[in-house]
Amino acid sequence: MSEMNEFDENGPEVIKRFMYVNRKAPYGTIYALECLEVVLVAAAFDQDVSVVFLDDGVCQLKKNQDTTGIGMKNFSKTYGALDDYDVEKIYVEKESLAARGLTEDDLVIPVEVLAADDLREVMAQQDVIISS
Amino acid sequence: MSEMNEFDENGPEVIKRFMYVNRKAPYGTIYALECLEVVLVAAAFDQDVSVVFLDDGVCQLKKNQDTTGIGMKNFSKTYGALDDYDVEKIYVEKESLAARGLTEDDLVIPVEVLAADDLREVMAQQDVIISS
Amino acid sequence: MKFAILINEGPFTHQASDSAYRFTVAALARGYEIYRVFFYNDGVYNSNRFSEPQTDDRNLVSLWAKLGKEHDIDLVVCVAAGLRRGIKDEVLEDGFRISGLGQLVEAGIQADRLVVFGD
Amino acid sequence: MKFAILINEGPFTHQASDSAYRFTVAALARGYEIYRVFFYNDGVYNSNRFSEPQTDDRNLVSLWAKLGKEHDIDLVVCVAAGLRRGIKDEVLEDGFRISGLGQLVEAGIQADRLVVFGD
Amino acid sequence: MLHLINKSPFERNALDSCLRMARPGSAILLIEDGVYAALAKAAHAEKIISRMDDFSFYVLGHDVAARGLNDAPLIEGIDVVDYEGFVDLVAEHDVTQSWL
Amino acid sequence: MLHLINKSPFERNALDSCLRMARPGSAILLIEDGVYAALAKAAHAEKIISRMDDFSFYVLGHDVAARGLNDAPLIEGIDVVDYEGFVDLVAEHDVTQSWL
Repeated sequence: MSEMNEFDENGPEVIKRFMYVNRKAPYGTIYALECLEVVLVAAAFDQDVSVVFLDDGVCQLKKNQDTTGIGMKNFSKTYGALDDYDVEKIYVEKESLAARGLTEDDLVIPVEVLAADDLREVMAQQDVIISS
Repeated sequence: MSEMNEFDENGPEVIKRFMYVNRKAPYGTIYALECLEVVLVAAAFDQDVSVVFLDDGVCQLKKNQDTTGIGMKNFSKTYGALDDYDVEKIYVEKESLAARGLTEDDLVIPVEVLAADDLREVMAQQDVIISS
Repeated sequence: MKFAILINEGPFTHQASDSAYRFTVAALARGYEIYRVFFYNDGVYNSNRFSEPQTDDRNLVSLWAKLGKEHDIDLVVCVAAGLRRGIKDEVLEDGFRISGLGQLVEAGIQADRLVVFGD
Repeated sequence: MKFAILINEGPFTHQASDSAYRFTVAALARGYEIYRVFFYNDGVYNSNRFSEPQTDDRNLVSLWAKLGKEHDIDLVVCVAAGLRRGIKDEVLEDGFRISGLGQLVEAGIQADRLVVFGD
Repeated sequence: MLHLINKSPFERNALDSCLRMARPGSAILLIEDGVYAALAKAAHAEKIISRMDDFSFYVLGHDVAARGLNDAPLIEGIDVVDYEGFVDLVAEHDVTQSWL
Repeated sequence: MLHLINKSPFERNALDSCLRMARPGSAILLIEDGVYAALAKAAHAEKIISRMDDFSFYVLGHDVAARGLNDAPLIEGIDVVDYEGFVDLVAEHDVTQSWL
């Protein structure tokens, strides 16, 4: 119960580190969109929010998405709102990008590209990890 | 439209070769169970039915399943009913079994174990392929 | 030539229903007949009349119902898959009907092509 | 210690809801508090009161409702995910409540552990 | 036979299994997240490039565009089709198998 | 950190990604279809065996039994737990990450 006491002592001022992990491609499944919807809500809470894209999740950020042909909403522009919501810790795994033949220039928003060895340390420092 | 005419000429006597393809493990998802439910219904139609297990689908036939701990229905015994329903063409890919460290002796029902090279030819002779 | 369509996933969560819808529209445009669309597994959720997506998003339940009405397409929801998932007459959108798995097998027999959309 | 549970998949189709249920029962047996169970993505389907599995199968909707009642667990269905999937008050099982995504974030803040079950 | 692949080759084994089990001479159409297999500069490109003689490969252009891949080079020799082209492929082949 | 793997290593890349991203010293619990990764005689066994020094591996026994694997040898050194053991693992580690 030590965590609980610690939490109670610090009261409402405690800030937790929340990380949202995206590993899935957009459009084939809804997880990318519904994770983004969580992050936008989470931004309103005074917590330390970071968003990670690895594996096929890096494809969510690809520029030039045009969904008119598949009849689905193009939500890639919404990632640009993360900055307005003060979500500034956005990490992309370098190896996942490279495996897909993509570079930082292919992405819709500025991100911090980290090698797996560095991203591992960032992930290990979180208090809550939400994946979808 | 040649197929339609051909079909109409032969009328209701036409027998099609239906193959049901299982590539997913049991319990983690419902596809194995709901595919089996289709096959049992399909057996009542006078068609040529075959069932294939490859990739993780071979795990559906593993002996000694005991689902009491996970609270789900053990449906592995139902595969034994396939024979009662005159579904006799049951194929298992040899390579998929081997990759999982399994052998024919591990399976709940007698099957025809085929190497990919032979199963490929069986699959290529079907009229309708239903996967889930 | 007659096509049958099998949809194994619900709306929104997987692209299966979207792909099947666009495929069906294109098949009709090419002059083919759609013998039946069969909704199985989570596909039964495509008939839930309470579905209410955001106003700028597509509504797959309405899209299927409308397409079915316009082209007289048989939209069949599996009774067994529907029961366990709570898709029954109480929630069924107009234009869909609930029936047994035999309707899928029969579609496979009657149609010249069966195309499966799933996860 | 307080646990929060996030369920991302519907009943039956994936094992997520079963695993989360057994985990929750075990956590209660260990004397932990369940701060909240949040149903997101297809997880919202776990609250569909029309779900009627075969009589020899488990009914996850009732199981959750019953567990919630017995242990006073807050069972929250996401309003946004529910709306697009047709999970609204009209189909909601007693014992669940519909609310916003903030309830998930708040659970992450208040609980000592958050465990995610999905596909 | 026409084979449909709707899964990313990075996430799932559907493409691998299809390439193992499909009879040479078959057509393979990449749709939905399956279109990532068509990326020429991706690590998995060799899987398809090495089988160009065995199969006719197609990719659904609408799914390519949706994912922002119109500016990314696709593997040479993969034909881009639209939904009507998808319908034509189904009509031209006796059987369609989906690798779900 | 506790990592949860609920996917078959034959079908998906979840285990690979977890093994790449998890910090040595972490615990990894295999549940649901993830338990196939524990099979000692399976082709993928080496993935885990080669990392036994880096991680503590656990497998949910109920999921093993459900899949009929009680008679199949599991990789030596993987601890079998029940649901209460699963709860204990979550309680013992500050954070749990699910590799969905």
